[in-house]
Amino acid sequence: MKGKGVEIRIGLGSCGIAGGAEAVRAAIEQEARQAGAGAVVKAVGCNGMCHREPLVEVAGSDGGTVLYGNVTAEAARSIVRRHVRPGAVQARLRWAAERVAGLFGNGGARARLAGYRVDRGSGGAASYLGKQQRIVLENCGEIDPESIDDYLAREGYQALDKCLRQLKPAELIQIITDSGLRGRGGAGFGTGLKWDLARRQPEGDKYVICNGDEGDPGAFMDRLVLESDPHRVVEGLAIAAYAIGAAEGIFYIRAEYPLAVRRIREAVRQAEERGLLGRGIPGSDFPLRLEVREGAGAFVCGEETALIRSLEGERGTPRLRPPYPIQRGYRGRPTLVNNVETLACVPWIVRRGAGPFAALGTEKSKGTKVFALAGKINRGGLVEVPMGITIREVVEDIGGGIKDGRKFKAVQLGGPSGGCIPARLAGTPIDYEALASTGAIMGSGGLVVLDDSDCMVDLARFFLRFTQSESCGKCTFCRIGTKRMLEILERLCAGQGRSGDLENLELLAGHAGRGSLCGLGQTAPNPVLTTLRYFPEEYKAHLLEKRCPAGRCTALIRYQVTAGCTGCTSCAQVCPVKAIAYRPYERHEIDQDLCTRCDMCRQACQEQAIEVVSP
Amino acid sequence: MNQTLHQRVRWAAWIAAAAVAVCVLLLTISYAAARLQAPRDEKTVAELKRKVREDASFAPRIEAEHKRITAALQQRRKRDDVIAIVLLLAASLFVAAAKWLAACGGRRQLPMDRLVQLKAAPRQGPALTLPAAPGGAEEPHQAFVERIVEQHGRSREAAIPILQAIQAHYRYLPDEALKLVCELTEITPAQIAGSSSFYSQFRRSPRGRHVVRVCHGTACHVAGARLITDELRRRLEIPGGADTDAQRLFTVDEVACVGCCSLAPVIMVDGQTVGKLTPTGACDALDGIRSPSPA
Amino acid sequence: MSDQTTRRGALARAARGAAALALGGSAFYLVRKADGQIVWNVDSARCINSRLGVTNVEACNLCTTECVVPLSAVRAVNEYSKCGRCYICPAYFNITSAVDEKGLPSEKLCPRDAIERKPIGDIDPDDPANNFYEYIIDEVKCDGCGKCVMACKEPLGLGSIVLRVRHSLCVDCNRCAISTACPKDAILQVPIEKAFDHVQLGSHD
Amino acid sequence: MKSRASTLLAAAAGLILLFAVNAAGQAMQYERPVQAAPQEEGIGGSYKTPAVQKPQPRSYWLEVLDVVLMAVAMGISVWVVLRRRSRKWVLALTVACLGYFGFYREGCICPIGSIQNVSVALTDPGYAIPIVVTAVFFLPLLVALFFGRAFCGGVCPLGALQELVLLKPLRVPRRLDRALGLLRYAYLGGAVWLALQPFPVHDFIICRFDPFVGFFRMAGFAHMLYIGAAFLVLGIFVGRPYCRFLCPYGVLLEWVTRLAGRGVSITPDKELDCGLCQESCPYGAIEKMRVVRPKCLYCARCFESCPREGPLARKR
Repeated sequence: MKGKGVEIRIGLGSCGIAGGAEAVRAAIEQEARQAGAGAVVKAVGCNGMCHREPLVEVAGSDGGTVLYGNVTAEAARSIVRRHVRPGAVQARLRWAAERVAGLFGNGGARARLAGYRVDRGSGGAASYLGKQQRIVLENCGEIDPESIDDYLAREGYQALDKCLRQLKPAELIQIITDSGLRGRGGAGFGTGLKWDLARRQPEGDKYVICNGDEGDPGAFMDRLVLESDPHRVVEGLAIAAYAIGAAEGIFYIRAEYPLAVRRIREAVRQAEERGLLGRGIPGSDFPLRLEVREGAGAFVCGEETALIRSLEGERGTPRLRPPYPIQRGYRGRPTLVNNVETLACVPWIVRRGAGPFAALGTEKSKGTKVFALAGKINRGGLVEVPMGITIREVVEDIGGGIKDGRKFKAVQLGGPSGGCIPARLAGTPIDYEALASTGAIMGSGGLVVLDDSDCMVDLARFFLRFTQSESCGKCTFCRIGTKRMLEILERLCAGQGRSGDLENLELLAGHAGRGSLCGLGQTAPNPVLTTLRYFPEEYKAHLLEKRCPAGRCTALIRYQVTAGCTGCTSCAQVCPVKAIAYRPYERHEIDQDLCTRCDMCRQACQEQAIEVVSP
Repeated sequence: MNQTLHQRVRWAAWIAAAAVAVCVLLLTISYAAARLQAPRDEKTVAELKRKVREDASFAPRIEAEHKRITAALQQRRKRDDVIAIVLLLAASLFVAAAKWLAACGGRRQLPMDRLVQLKAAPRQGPALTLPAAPGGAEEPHQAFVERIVEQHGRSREAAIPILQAIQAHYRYLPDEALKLVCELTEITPAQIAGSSSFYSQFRRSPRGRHVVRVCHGTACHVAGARLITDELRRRLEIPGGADTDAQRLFTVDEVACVGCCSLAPVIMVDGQTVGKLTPTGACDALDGIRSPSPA
Repeated sequence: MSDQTTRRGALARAARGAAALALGGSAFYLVRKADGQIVWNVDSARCINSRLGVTNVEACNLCTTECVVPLSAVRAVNEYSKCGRCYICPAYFNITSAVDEKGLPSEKLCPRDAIERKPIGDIDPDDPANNFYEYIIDEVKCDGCGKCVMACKEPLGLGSIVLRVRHSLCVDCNRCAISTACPKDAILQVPIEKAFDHVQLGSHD
Repeated sequence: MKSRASTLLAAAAGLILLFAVNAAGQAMQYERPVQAAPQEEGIGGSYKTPAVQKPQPRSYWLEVLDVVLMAVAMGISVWVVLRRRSRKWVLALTVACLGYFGFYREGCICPIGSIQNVSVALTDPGYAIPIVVTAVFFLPLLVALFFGRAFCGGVCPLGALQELVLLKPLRVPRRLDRALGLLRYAYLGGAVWLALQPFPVHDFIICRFDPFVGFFRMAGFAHMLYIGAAFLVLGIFVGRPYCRFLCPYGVLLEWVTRLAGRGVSITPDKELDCGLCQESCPYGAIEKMRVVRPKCLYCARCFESCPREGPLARKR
């Protein structure tokens, strides 16, 4: 639709910027300036469709919106030309002239927009969005994260207002408990219960902390919410503070998310400016001061007690519980720690009441969960699905199946504390208890899809290497247990497995799990246990036959040229270590000791004549 | 047998080449001779004509002379034709032999580097254009640390924000600055040593001008982050233990998830993120920086 | 694909059609006014050797020197029906040379000695002037130097000898070297029929 | 070939001689004995006027046959390159055409030379050219309009000669290649302009400076033969120097080929960007793995160099 008051929204989350959104923004602004009045260019967050980054959405004055994906600078210009009627006459003439020239010239000058358009009603986009239920992500990609007015226009801060004016803290906590909201950080502890306990603590300084550490590799939902809809989290934290009677709130966000830190700081500043926070909120005696602190890069600080020690400037080592942070936390005072996503659900629940939230999900796991769909999936990105949806639906329908048509092997859920659920169990519904039964955990929501080219032993080693390096070293079993397990796995992947390794592995995993103080140590063995449990044959192949069936452990595989080689020398050209002698029209050979198995030749070979062979 | 055939053909080629040269030489000589001969003939004919005028007895002499000249021309014409035919045959024999030699010597050995350069494999990673990274401002430690302490407070809790500020400023934690912090605040050296070694963000040794963070999140690991890290380290010749190259230009860090999993595998260079890379693509992306194009 | 490509395809086809029309049209125009076979021909009315009114000038031998074919493709041709069969042929004898005892000029004109003097019928020794002789040009020896043509024309002779391009020798170059060199533009391409008729010697310049 | 100067000298010497002779010997005063040529009856006896030799030129139908053969040869060239994609067939066609159109027919009239005839005929109503020449000029253009420069693929004798001589092709840098390419436009413009001039200036310079026709005729001006030899020696290392940098007809073919629908394409089915064909093309007609059809001279070397059609592929 072409119209006067057209608004062009550009997805400028950090993944959008990585995908080249800055160049798109520059192109659109240049074209819009040329067109004169009539076009508002707005930077917005990301709506979760990462596989179509960078995203540009055009909202016409009549409310209809058109979404474009994988937008290049060139396509951006055509989008402006298509949707904006230029005010200035000469701009209109020039555009018309260029369009005609486009016909005769290479025709491609004005990229044909059909290829870029994302039709939400049909095809991939429909199935991607169809099963989603957007509560936490409802504003993501719609509003300008750095303007509080956009948020206010979408019922922003009405929940906080409703609490301050109508709800007593007890009533508020009752609503949260009735909604069945559970912690989205991974443990799944009842939020209502937690708030209630915190409220009952004796008077005096109380603190609320928003845990934005999100150390899980493969999870980026907190980043997206913080970058795209920061005010929602601020409102959630304020409500939590009001619920338990705290006067100070802290945002603890990872240093690896610089854009999120900036956006939250900006949101807090704007909220204070508007008098929604700070000294005393008009009509109530509820002073609240919010502060933003950056994490310093430690996965263990995702755990409450470690986080609190980190805020106190100490090494992030968790401590014994009880006493729980709710009783004695930051500066020895009761502290409520909630995950970003949990807090993001609160405003929606308070505004709409407990009923609609409780209606979603299963009887034990209520509401929706945001998943970061990544790995070997066609349509990766951020999806918010009601609890109870099965893993297969998420992978096949929403995710669009496995990339390059390979075979679906497993799903890694919950990051280093989670586990690998094989394809045959993809029917398990997503809720806390069902996932626990498979040996994995819900975790923060990282869902990495694996195909037949991924080796489970290598994956277990990867997670062990991660938890081992992130272990704070306090508990012996976690410090030494993960070390020994890692050594065994390193040996297996190097093909020097000794007999008894698998049994030791299982033994150590059990002890480490039971002998650790915090979540990291207790869940570190999960990846090993689940892969052992569901893929024993791969472990045996690595131990006994020194073979890697998936062809991923570099020590056990060999790259080999098959008879299909026509001598086109493409592989010799791309090999970074010159391991392939350059002999045009003859069958090529790969020098095994030079080869670093970097897979460049296999990708370059258009005759599919290079295969990965495990001896 | 093939060898002798090969030898014989090579030999034939040389003979043909020699024949061509000789024929060309002969033709040139015959042409030059004709050019020299023509004026002389003309002079003798003219001279004879004058003599004939005096006495008729010269008439047969003139006729003989004409016959001789015409015969010479005809004879030269025939000889040149023969030489031309021989030249043509020799040339075609030479060409055929040369082509046969080239063909059977296997297809032309194509120089590979020219092929690679000619194809100039499309730059896989976008060329990063980065502002020259601050080389660590040399502002005196004292003033800077005081300003930081003023800003963040002196309590033990301010430890991490202070360290983060120092790290942002110097890009690593110089020992002198840390000593100053201990003197000015309640933070004990033990706490600083403990915290600075615990958190992965802090570094005690100076870093290269550009920091390359290779994301080792689950999605990136599965997409081949390990291969990219190895290739970067190999291309930048970074020794086993260290993480910065000899010229202190690049530091290659392995970090947990950067949060762009759908662009896996991802590297972040000084805050600019590049996704969907291959091992060579990652190195190409750095080339833009190492030898910045003059543009 | 989208309409853009099909439209560009249509444009390309239209351009091709237009080009075909242009080529076809100009070809048709040329064919309509086309000649039959044309060959190179010496226009004896222009060639100074055979043109009337040009006397006592050295014969122009460019036809000999310029022709690409060795020994040139131009020859002197004697139109017998026009030949006077004179006893003393100005083209055969060099009439300016000394007269020998039999009253015939001692020197022959043709540098190549390509003309053969053959008596016709029985010769009456005592009235030599009335005998008829035939002059036959040996085309192998003759190289078209034009001396006999210059000598045989009016007023000395009847102009029966003219220079002609011998098509068996002529390679029919698209650009005849002689025609460019000829000062009088006497070498032109004419339809094959006109190549052999004996142009009445009249000077038209 | 005597240079012009020597003839003038001879003429001057002749004049002086003439006067001298008159003075010395006593030449006879000659006046024409008969006023009209005696006919057979006048001569009497059984004298018959001998017939004047009229050697006929090469018969017209042979020339028509040449045109037909050229059309057939171009058809073969299209079929061999676009359909069979075989270098060997192209080589065979090249040798055959060189033999027939070059050495047997000694080159004339070739499409390149016919540019001048056609341009004169088009502009000068009085000047007419035979249908054969029109056909020779327009046929290759018509074929190019649909299939590209099939004529250059071995049918043209000049191209064929240089094609066979090429042994070690070197790569001409793109900018130089493009700059030299502009020479053709100057040559074409100059040739047409000179062809259209009136008599004294008029000249067909394309035919005059045709470097290779001397070899076909095994005769010609010495300087042109040496220039031709130089071109051939250059042609051993630089692919078809005359065709790429001087041939005026190439300009017309190039512009017509731009409109062509079909033509040489090197990635028949799956994309294979190994670059061997780009490296094998001696005329720089392949850029970024795609054929630049206006510059492609239909020599099928790229098909021969493609691993997909190489020995290993056939074994598969």
